Amino acid sequence: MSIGLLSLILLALATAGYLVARTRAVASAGGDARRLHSLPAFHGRLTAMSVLVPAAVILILWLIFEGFAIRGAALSQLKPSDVPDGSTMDLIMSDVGRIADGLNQLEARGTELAPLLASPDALAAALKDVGVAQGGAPTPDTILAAQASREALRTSRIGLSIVTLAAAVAGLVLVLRRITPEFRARNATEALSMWLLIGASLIAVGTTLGIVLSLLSETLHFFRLYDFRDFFFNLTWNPKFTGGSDLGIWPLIWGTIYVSAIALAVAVPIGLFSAVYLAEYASKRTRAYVKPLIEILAGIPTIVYGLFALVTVGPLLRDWISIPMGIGNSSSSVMTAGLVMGIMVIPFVSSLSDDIINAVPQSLRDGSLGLGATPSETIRQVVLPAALPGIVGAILLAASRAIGETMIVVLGAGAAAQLSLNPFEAMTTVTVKIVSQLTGDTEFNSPETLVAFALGLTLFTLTLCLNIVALIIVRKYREQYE
Amino acid sequence: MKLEREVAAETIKIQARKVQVHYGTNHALKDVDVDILSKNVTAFIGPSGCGKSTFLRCLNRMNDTVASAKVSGSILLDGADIYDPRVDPVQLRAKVGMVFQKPNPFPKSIYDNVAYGPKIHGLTRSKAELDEVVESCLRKAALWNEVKDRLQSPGTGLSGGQQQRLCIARAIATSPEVLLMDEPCSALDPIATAQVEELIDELRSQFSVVIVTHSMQQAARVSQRTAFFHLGHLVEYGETGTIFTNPKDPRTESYITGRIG
Amino acid sequence: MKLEREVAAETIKIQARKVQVHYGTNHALKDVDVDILSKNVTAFIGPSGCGKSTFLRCLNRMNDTVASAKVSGSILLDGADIYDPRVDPVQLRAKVGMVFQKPNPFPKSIYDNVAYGPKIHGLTRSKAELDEVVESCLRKAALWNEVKDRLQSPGTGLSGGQQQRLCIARAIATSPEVLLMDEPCSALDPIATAQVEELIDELRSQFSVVIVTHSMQQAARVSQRTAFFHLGHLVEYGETGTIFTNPKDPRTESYITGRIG
Amino acid sequence: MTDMTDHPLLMPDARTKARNAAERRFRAYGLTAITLALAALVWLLVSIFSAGLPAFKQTFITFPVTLDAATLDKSGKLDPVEMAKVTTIGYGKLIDKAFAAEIEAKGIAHEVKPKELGDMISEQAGASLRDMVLANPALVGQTIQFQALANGRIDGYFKGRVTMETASRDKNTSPEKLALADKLRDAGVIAVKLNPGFLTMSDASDKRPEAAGLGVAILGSLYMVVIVLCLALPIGVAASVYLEEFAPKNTFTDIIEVNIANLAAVPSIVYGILGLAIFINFAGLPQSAPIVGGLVLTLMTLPRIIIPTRAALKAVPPSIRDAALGVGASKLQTVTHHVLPLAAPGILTGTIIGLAQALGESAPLLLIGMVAFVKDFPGLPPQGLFDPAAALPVQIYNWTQRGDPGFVERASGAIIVLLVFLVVMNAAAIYLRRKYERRW
Amino acid sequence: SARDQLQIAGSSTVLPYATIVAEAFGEQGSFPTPVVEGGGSGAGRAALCKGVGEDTIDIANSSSKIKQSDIDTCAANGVTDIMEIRIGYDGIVFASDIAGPDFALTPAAVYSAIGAKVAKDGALADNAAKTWTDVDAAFPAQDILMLIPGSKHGTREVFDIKLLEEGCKATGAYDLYLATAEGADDKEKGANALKACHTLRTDGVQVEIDGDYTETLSRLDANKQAVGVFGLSFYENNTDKLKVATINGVVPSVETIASGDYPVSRPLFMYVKKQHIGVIPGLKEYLQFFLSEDMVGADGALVAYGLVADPEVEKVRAMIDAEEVMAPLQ
Ligand SMILES: Nc1ncnc2c1ncn2[C@@H]1O[C@H](COP(=O)(O)OP(=O)(O)OP(=O)(O)O)[C@@H](O)[C@H]1O
Ligand SMILES: Nc1ncnc2c1ncn2[C@@H]1O[C@H](COP(=O)(O)OP(=O)(O)OP(=O)(O)O)[C@@H](O)[C@H]1O
Ligand SMILES: [Mg+2]
Ligand SMILES: [Mg+2]
Repeated sequence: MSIGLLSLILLALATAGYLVARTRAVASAGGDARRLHSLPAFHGRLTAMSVLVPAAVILILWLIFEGFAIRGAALSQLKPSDVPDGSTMDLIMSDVGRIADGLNQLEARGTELAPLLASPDALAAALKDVGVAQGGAPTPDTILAAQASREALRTSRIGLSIVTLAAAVAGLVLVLRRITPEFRARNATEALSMWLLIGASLIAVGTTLGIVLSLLSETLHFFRLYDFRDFFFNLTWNPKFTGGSDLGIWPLIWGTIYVSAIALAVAVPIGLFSAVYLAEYASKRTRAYVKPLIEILAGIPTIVYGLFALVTVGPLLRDWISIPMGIGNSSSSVMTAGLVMGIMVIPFVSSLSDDIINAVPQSLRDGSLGLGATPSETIRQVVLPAALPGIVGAILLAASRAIGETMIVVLGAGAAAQLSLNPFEAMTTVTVKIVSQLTGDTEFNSPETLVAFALGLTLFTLTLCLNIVALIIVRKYREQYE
Repeated sequence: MKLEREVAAETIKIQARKVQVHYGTNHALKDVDVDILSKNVTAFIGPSGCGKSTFLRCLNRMNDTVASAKVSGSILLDGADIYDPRVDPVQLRAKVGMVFQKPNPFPKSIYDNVAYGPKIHGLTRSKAELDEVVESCLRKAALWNEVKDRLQSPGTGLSGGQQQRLCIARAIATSPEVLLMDEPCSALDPIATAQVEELIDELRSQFSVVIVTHSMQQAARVSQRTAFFHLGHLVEYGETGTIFTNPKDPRTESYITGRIG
Repeated sequence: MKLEREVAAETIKIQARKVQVHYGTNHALKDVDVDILSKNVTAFIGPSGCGKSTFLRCLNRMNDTVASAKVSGSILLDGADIYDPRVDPVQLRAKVGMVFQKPNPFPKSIYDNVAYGPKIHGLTRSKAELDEVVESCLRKAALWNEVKDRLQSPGTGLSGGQQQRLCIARAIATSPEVLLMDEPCSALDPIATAQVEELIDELRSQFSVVIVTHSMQQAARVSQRTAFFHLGHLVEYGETGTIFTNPKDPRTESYITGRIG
Repeated sequence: MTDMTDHPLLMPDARTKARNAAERRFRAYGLTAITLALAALVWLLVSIFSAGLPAFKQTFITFPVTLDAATLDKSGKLDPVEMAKVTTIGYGKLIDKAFAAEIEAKGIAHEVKPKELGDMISEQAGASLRDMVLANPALVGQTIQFQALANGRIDGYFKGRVTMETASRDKNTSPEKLALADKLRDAGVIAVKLNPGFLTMSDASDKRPEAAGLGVAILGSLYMVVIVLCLALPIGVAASVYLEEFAPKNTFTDIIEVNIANLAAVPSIVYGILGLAIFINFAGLPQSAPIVGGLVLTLMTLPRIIIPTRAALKAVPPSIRDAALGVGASKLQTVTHHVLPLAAPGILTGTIIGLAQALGESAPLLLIGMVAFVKDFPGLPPQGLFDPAAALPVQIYNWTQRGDPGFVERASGAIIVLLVFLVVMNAAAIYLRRKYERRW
Repeated sequence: SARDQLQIAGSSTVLPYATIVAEAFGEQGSFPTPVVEGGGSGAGRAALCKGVGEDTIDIANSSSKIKQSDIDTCAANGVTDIMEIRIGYDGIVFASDIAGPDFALTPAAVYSAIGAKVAKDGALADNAAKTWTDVDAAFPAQDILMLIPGSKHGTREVFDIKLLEEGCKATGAYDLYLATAEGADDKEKGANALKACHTLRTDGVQVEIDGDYTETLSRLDANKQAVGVFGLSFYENNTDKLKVATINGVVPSVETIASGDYPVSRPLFMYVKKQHIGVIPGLKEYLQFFLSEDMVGADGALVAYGLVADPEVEKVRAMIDAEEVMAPLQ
């Protein structure tokens, strides 16, 4: 049974379960739903969930782990002597996988398999025909292994169908049988829902794990090629095409901090004041229009900002500020990129803060205004502290966006990695270098490319520290209202 | 009502004329005329929902914050129309303080709650002076003994009655000329109520106090004048003694004797 | 207290033993033992901040929502410990309804406020039945006449006293077995108060009612038993008549006669 | 009342004056902030629209083409397989010939070399005509009025991008051709018209900017955004609800909280690395497919929805939860019936901003093969989710890198499309947010 | 089911040519249009070497020759048969704003403008040239500002070798570097001296461009006095904005590059997974089409677009027909 069909059957079972359970629940109470502990809908939902959730969990876990079993089955057919020089068991196994795949396709086409299985050459040709590439030519052993893996897969799928359907039916029957007026269907539904909610939260944890793991192995690879002391303590970033590069991270970190700081210095005041104005002063109508308008700023592709920085803001700053003041003549500068990035992240601060400010109960404002405070005093001393967690969250999001931005930095700040205090000089950021090192023309296994992973991991750690600090600050200053 | 007008000539603190309030289509206050005298306690009584709080909130323009509320008519404070566009509601509210019906302490420490007013109005010059003000206000509001050991814990963690007294302390800390108190003793036990009533009497020596109450006894005890509201109308206004012993309007009489609500 | 125990043998609805509550370091309730009888109105009195609300919130585990609150001791409802981990607080709260000290209507329409409980508990079968429940509850809470034309306007746009009655209506709409009312009449005028007291009396025929009040008169009027709290202790508990006429503890006497607060 | 000017209420003391001045300043800051933000927006929009609007118009050349049976259907049997053997080059020659004939027929004098006349027509013309004929073999032998795209330089000439002077230095066109184009326009052969192809055609190579369209990219973006919306919003809200309302407050949940905030700070390209590792290398999903793009963007968007949602949940006053719990609602009911509706504005804002970023992001797509030249349209879902497709930001990114200046205009046009797409997509969210907004 | 369109990834320099071919290839009607990705030569080769099978790409475009490390990765993943196809050359040109003065550059001038140290009175001195006149009196009196490719670009390698090293030698700086170079033997010293020649000034007279040529063009727009590095085809599409500089007196064009007169160019490659030929439909046909007369002939589409065709194209065609695998690197 294919996975799709299986899913359809499960869905149908769940729907049926829902309907049956509802009626059964009402019937069990003698037609008077009021006698039920839980509403009929809860009985229905519980049944549907008991059909779906365990079955889905089994299905997913099965699909993840079945690969290992199939691999084992195939491996058992292979001998060490099957691995030619210069190849590895892994390579042979991927060939086996492809042969099995090709055989399935051939079978689906109605090709007679027996003669192919007997003759590796015929099989090779037939596989090409269905578009299955091979690392090496099939051998009798690999064919055997492929057959074994197909067999294992077939058995596994039959097992899967049986087990999931059994689980689904068991769930259905178990719940249906327990339906009585006293049955706490709501509690059970909620307990199950809770697991779904927990599952949703775990996705975030899983993502982190995934990120760390996918960065870690290449980072270690990088540190095998490049001394970590140079990476962390060298103060120059100067990769060369032909190798022998200086890959000190500090200029990049400095650039990241500098650009983000300028961006926040632009976005936080503008965003916060906009939010305050919109939430506290503006009329409902104004707010209804202005808020979405400002949000467009977050949706404009960054390339537009980049060009805006490069073509408009950069020369403007150069001609009106940096050259007259004698502090540089570069049109790309941290200042340019920071300013423009600041504009881009305004809505992060303004819209999110606006919502939170708006959620502060009116009675608090009344309390303050009633004491003769001006609206601005009320906002600064009562409303903003009460909205602090949300505002800090908004600022963190803005900072995150700034740290992650590439296009604006590339076009606005230039590509020069340097440690300088002068905001009118070109600099660059970690993220920009991650992208450019990852997409350049040098070979992948060189420190120049792999450094991207180390940069990613370092940045990850740094932002983690930043977030911990932010959490501590929020905890310390939060004012919990009733 | 003729009587007061004459007497009041020099001591009228607030003069309200033809005050009307609409909440959207709900006509909550209809043509209310009241004179509130200085150095006097005025009690507003009337069944729940009759418009007492609404009128109170008109007196320091707190209704400005309710989007749906429309206020018309004139209210003069010391002869100046408080709805005049030139009037700064902030300054008005500094002069006309308010204790709300639902206690609404700030989510700050107890100390900061009381110190808030003096700070924004710059009433104290030093930390020590501020400490003093906070203590004396909390004492006056009969809360000091209960909270003196936890001044730094949040005001929202107090019991209902404690919050109410905190709000009273917060309001008197700014020394307003007129203090509007919306059911300030509703959550207080008799002893605390007596203390607050004492405070009100004390305040009267310098300021005007307007108090909304559901307790006739309280109105009779603390106020010199009483206004009776009913369904948005000011039915009767006069000397407290007269209102309670010799009401002119039959509705007043029925209310006082507990027949309409 | 010996006396009740004997009588109560078969009709004790709630039995609290050695209940202690800490808010962080603040020891708010100390060793409280109370038996609440079914088909009875029990009044909690005591000075503000003595722990009445705290104890009330223990009875339906609303203190679970206060992160800093730690409750110990045992509370039995119909003989079952409500703090038992197997107990579903939701079901408990459906049985033990609550009217909070500060009125907290949902920011929804008046109708939805009252209909919410019946809806989630599946108490009605049709819209018409629900309408009926809403109307009867609002009538019982003495609010129907004031809001019947604006059932769809938000409950938060009501006056303080109206909100309080709305919360009463909301609480009785789920027909709880025990109703906890924290100062339900604090914002009500005498007439409305009388109506609510009437309601309480009516409820008593089937349910238990626990009421917190600052008004000795009210306690005396509506309750059969009265508990006096002071500084976190349950000082005295007994027949209302006895408590008010012949208190055993000197503190109770001072409180009733208005000497301590 | 007659003399009110010296009334204490109207004569604020120095401190009040100062406070009021502070108040006015504060308000002014607010207004200034909004004005600045809006000014930046207007500036950006004006520059986008002025550069991008021309992309929605295109220069077309219309002339009769005789679909010669001898060249197009040598077998004479209208056999589609046989007919398909005639390549676009064959059709191109036919078109060139017909164009030259038309000029002659109209009696227009010009100085363009006969061999170069065909350069005025887009190379796309042959492909279009071929598609037309293969779709409708009955056309063979007839003479049809054919509307061909003009070459990008001619198009640029009518849009002011190319001038006689630049043409003289340009080896891809010549002033003579532009002069001829002028005459052809006067003769009604060449006209600038609205170009629906910009929205419906797929990308084209550097040689034919005039034929490049956004069809594949719009479809790809649509698929991805739908996936993101269907996954990120429910998962994000579920996770926030769990963490904010149910999870015990302990070190572990603190770690999760910090962790989610930190995920938002992970550069988007790192999500590409992650997507490559789990969705393509581990799960075996295909390269360049919207399903992978959608999943990667979902992971990227999740923290951007969770953070605002948690903040919004935190902002709902506890008294409302108490009220619901007090009437016997379960925690989950309390949350779904009361807390979520009140937190809805914040959640929707998070969604709006999260989707805006997801829609505009191209870096993570770089690593999963979506920053690509994709000519063929993906199929309908669900199968189409696995077909190669591009995305709007990717298309913009690609076009801004092309050498031919014609692509600059198209990139700006694509940005307009992206913005419109975004506004349309968020309109519902904005509407709902307004509806749920309330003060309490 | 098997993949039916080709998947190609790699160098962004090759990308425009590859898309032109892919588009035309698709229009022939026999095969679907291949999916062509950019992403850089390194990433393209890494993707090629990920393994064999329909979930891996078929062709990696590359603007530099494959490295041994890539070949090793490939082998480790079972990609043992790789074909190397040289499709032609990319000319690298210097151009400045159309309204500005003409530049007749030489490697020596470029080095003297942006090299970190220059030979001065027989010793190495910090480069202090501010304007082009400081470099050579014949140049315009204009501030020096060169927009050069970032260090991850294949173009940079060519720039380093063909201009900086040559210029370094021509100005005598190389000899001075060599004299002080460290190293065990002459060879190592020489290598170190050459590396030293790659060192550039950091006072803002040169700006590395991490993006693409459009970025360089925009930067030129913002800084009218700058001289930028472009690909020949990009320049030819933007002759209305750009003025090209000669090198050693030679004007860059398809012809001068093909003949070798113009010194700065680099070969472009396709690396093909031979194991996919005959498996993924159209792979070989695509290769043949790429190098057909229609494409790389004198009037071919690619040449018209600015690709410099390989003079030895016949050899390459024969190699494709024979499906010849590349020889090990020296
Ligand atoms: N959430 C809280 N956090 C900390 N302390 C609290 C909290 N709620 C109440 N308390 C404290 O516990 C004690 C008892 O409070 P409780 O609310 O039970 O008093 P009460 O008897 O209801 O008083 P009132 O009549 O004023 O409502 C008080 O000292 C109060 O300050
Ligand atoms: N914000 C509001 N929006 C709409 N209607 C309101 C609002 N506030 C009060 N009302 C209505 O206005 C009328 C008067 O309300 P008000 O609060 O002044 O009554 P009150 O006399 O203070 O009553 P209580 O003693 O119950 O506090 C009532 O009918 C009430 O429902
Ligand atoms: Mg009121
Ligand atoms: Mg209380």
